[in-house]
Amino acid sequence: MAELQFREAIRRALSEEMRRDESVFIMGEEVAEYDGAYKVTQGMLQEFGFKRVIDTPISELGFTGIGVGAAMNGLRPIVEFMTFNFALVAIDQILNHAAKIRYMSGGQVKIPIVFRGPNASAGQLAATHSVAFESIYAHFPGLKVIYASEPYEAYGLLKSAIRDDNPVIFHESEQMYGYKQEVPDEEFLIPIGKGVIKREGKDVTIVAHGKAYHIAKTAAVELAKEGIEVEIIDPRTIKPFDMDLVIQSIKKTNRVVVVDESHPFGGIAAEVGFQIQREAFDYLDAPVLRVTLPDVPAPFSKKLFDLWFPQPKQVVDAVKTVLYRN
Amino acid sequence: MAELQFREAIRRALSEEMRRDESVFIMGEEVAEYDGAYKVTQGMLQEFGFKRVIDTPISELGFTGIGVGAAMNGLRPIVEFMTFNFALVAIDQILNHAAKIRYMSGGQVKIPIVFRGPNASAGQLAATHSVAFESIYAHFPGLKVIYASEPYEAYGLLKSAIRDDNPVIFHESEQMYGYKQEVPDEEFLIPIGKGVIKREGKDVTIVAHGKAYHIAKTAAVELAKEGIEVEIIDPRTIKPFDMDLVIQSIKKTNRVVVVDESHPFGGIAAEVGFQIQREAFDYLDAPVLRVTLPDVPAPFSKKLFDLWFPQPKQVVDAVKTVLYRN
Amino acid sequence: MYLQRRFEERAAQSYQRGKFGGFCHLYIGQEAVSTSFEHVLNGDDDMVSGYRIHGIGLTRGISARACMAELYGKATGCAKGKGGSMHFFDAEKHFWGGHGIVGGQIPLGAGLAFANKYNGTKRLAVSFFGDGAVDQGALNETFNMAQLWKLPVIFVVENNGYSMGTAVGRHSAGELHKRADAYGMKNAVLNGLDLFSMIEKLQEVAADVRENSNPWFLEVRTYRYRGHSMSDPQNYRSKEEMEEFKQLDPIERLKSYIIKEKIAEASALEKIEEEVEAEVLDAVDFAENSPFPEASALYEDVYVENDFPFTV
Amino acid sequence: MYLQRRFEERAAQSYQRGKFGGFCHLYIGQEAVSTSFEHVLNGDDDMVSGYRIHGIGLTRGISARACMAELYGKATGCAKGKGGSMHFFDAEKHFWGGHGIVGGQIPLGAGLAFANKYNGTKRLAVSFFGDGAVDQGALNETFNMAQLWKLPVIFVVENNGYSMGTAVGRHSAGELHKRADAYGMKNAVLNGLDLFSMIEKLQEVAADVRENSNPWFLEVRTYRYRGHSMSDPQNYRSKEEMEEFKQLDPIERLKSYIIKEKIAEASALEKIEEEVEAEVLDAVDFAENSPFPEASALYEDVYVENDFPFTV
Ligand SMILES: Cc1ncc(C[n+]2csc(CCOP(=O)(O)OP(=O)(O)O)c2C)c(N)n1
Ligand SMILES: Cc1ncc(C[n+]2csc(CCOP(=O)(O)OP(=O)(O)O)c2C)c(N)n1
Ligand SMILES: [Mg+2]
Ligand SMILES: [Mg+2]
Repeated sequence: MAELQFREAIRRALSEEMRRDESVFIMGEEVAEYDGAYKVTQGMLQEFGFKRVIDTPISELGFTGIGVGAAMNGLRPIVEFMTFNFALVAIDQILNHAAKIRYMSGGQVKIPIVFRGPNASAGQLAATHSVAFESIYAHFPGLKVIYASEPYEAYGLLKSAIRDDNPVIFHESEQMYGYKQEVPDEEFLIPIGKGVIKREGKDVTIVAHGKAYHIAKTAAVELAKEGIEVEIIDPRTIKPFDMDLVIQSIKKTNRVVVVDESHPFGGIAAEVGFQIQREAFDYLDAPVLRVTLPDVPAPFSKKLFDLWFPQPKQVVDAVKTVLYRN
Repeated sequence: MAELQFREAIRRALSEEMRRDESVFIMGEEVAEYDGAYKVTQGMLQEFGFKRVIDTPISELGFTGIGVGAAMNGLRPIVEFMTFNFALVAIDQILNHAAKIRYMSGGQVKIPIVFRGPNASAGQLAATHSVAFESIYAHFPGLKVIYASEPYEAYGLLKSAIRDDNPVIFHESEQMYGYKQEVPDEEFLIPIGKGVIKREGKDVTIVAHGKAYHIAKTAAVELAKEGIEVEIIDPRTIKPFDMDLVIQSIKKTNRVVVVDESHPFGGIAAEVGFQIQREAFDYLDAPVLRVTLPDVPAPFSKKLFDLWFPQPKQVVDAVKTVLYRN
Repeated sequence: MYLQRRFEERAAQSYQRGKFGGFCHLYIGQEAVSTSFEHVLNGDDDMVSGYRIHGIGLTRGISARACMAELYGKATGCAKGKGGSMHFFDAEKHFWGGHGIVGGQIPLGAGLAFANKYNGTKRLAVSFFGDGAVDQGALNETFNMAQLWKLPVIFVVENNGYSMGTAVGRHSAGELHKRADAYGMKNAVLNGLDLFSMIEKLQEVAADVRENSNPWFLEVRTYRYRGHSMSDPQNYRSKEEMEEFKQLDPIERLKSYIIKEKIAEASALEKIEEEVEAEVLDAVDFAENSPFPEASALYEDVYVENDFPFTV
Repeated sequence: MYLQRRFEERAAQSYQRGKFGGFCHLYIGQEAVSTSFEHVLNGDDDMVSGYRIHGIGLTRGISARACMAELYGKATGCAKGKGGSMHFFDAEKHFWGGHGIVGGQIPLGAGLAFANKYNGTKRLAVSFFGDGAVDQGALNETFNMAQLWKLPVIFVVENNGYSMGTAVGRHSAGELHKRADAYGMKNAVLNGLDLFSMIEKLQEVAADVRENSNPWFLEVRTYRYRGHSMSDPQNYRSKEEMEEFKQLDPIERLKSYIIKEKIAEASALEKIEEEVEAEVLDAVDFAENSPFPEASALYEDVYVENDFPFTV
């Protein structure tokens, strides 16, 4: 069992799948000669050559569409966005083409493509570089959406994503690329659409994925000191979403806080919270609360940034509120 | 008091504001010589000339950005999208530029621009022409979002939008352009962010905007026949959202259904439903339910389309469910 | 060509009778373009186009029945009724749609070519689009990569003079084919109303692409006789212009040529016309009598799995 | 020019000492470009650029203090600390940012020009961007409209040879300035390392734009001596190439010219250098001692209103 950085876990998944299947290739800005803007693809050009590790111009709309066309015609492209903020110029090809062509053709084609790269805030990069997009992609039928929080899962889920015959959005985090975890040496896959209980507890359920999971974890440790036992569920996949697991937990705890690093309006927390109240209305002893970003673009200044990004303290407060201990 | 079609009410608002303020102009595909793809701008070229009614190439990203630049530099552009589906190629300029530049500059500029055009399904136009985008835009701080359901409001709100110093998304509906209503001859404005009770009732609250309002209305008439008195709230503005009005109503009815013609995941109904359970938890006698599109792209076939688009019958059923009368 | 023409004339009739809804963009006038490409290309070369797709779908070999049924939204349509007029599709025939977002098919076409090159096949890909699509940035992004990566793709602008109601000179600065020059991409202007000169040039182009794996951009000058869609009042062009172009009708032109050059007799052509008419009427019958999709089809073909847990 | 150079050298020091976070893209090597434009243009001409913005911000006349404070995220910064290194801004000086999305400023620049033309002023607009931005479709969409509508705008690509680690020939097919030819837009190639020839050509171009209201595309060949950002290992270029370009340093070049031509004495230049150094050190002091924004600033400047009811 080796300890792998998040970026190494992703690289291992990419490389293994490329070895396994000739039709898999990766394209994106600086993925080849530069070894990846965040060194995710380091060394891959050397192993796989320019045919399969492809530097693109800064033409996200164009290369995304080329990826979709190639996927229709038998390949399995992995398209890296330097960050998902830059995918906004390409989003027409994702939402109007990758996600819909299968349906519009009456099921005649598969579009096995993975769009991956860093998502959400990476610190003081200001407003245009800091948005969490998973709720946007999950809004559109035809896509699957994954945002893993730890290297182990990133590895297992990315392999599943590459083998999936649907278009899959795979979110990562710049700030987690250096995060380390033990990952088994033998190959394994994690099914898309299954969440996991990462901490057991009986008092309150917290639902948190991606970077927000780590906020929740810190909060849970804090709360445990005060005797509050939090159960943390990491859905891992945003679409499809493992609501059953969440509902089961709530039947036990009767209280829930959703932590989410996107803006509030129509974000993941809204959807999850809505479904919870509908499915577990009779089990809830308090309203579902959410901890999210404020409804404000990312500020640059360190001081404002720290106010902007969700802190464990806010989660602690929300948990106490649903326990009526405030 | 004249009876105006929806398109006429919009045209009247556009023309009045252009007469009032030289810095207002309109640009978009086919808005000038062709009189508008849906005849919204009919006759405006004649009155205002090519300087202020501007046909663009099919270059949404480019002309949206030109609009934003012009707005920074003192003009008040109205950018028409032939439909908001096509704004996906332009969305980077809306989300990363129009919505954020003011904040990133520390408040040095105003960006008084209106993006308007048909939104959501217009019948059998298939998957790429049928998406409701208001929840997507409302997710991003920096924008205001309006989706009027009737000519009277379209007129009053569009005038407010054009005078607003923030970027505003103004949604219309191809299918409502012919819908008629009496609109007072004297000028009036409707404030952005204020909902309205369109039908009073004591049993159940329905929240519905845009085209969904008309579905709710039909359902309410049905339900009245069975003695069920529905209160319909049309928020009119999606962002900011008039939650106070909704909560007040729920304090009376204790039950609520949200009707929304977007996809379910993270749509308007999710956000509104989430906030309702949080703000009115102790007043709810049943979970908040939603009636939305299914999580499926728009099919072309008439038969499938009718199954896909929300029907009054579904609203009737949902109302009965929250009344535990099913 | 005549099949395309009659198919659409009948389709327009059905549309006007309210037999089906949605958009209906007719290709009438542009038939020589689809025909010449089909004549020159192999059956396993890949094609993709925009929403004005009836003609190309038919020449690619989708049956008139499957095409008409698609217009009617029937389960027997070439996209099971899910796509409609804008989204004809036949993956087996290497015909990849039918796309409603202007310009979206330009990178898709390059992607088809990318796969062909990656797999070491000698198949070409062709992406058709209208003059309006030339102004979408997707075109330039794709041209640059196609040239950098030497993709075996032919980009074809069917310049029919108008983007909806906007004449080409009002929406595009400069001549369209010059957009390729910036990238050093080979390009040419073709007369899309003349089948024979089209075929001749295309043979040369296709051979070059197949041999040297480099992209081409062809500007094909053509004309559409009908409105942009069924609801277009066409105030933007003059009766005279229409009449002038009707003199150049590619089908009439071919017909007179055949007769003048004694390739076939008028009676033989009439026979073909009758056969085509019968085929089209049969297609209308077929479409009218075909069943609508089952209700369960609504949730099929969104994802590959049939048990995907949809959000409700 | 020297102010730009020293400002950035000091900023880099502060960055490495952890005084501020985020990105930090240095303009070092490209200073003659900003300087020449500022020299030729009027104070009320409008400018917009990308994220490599320090040099242009300083030449446009934002004080070193306000610039340095912005890097530090202080309330006294030229964007109140909300924008940081990529988003210098000064609306009063007609300087419209600092934009982080590659190519996004190209249509913005055309929009600035659109407003100037609409209002009947004789002001120009200039949009600067990097060679990497040339591959964004936004460029072509904007070029087409700028030419169709005869907008008084100068598009300037600062071709410094690389888009991050990708050499220009690997990301763009053909010569960059040729992208304008497709639209019949005037264009030229300039030597961005040579202040005087830049100024000469710019005077001609600016006069033409002001007089005839038509757009230009200028390809300015320049070089950046530092990495793309502070964390760039720069394996993509050779030491030799770097050394070669260092011989051409625009500042050194200007200095020797001044001395050789006896425009000023070495001692006079040294005095200027000392003043600049003092100005930069003062700016660092100012930035370090300035307050961070108030907490309430978080919610300010999102909307024009101060009582906007934010979603929670
Ligand atoms: C991105 C986008 N913008 C706008 C539209 C609406 N629209 C559909 S067809 C059309 C005109 C296209 O003209 P052209 O490319 O010349 O093709 P033609 O209709 O002549 O075949 C427009 C504006 C669209 N479908 N997609
Ligand atoms: C749309 C978009 N894609 C990708 C990026 C990430 N990115 C930032 S700078 C850059 C390289 C740009 O190079 P160039 O335009 O040559 O400017 P230079 O850095 O040389 O000044 C990239 C890829 C971005 N900011 N925006
Ligand atoms: Mg056309
Ligand atoms: Mg560069």
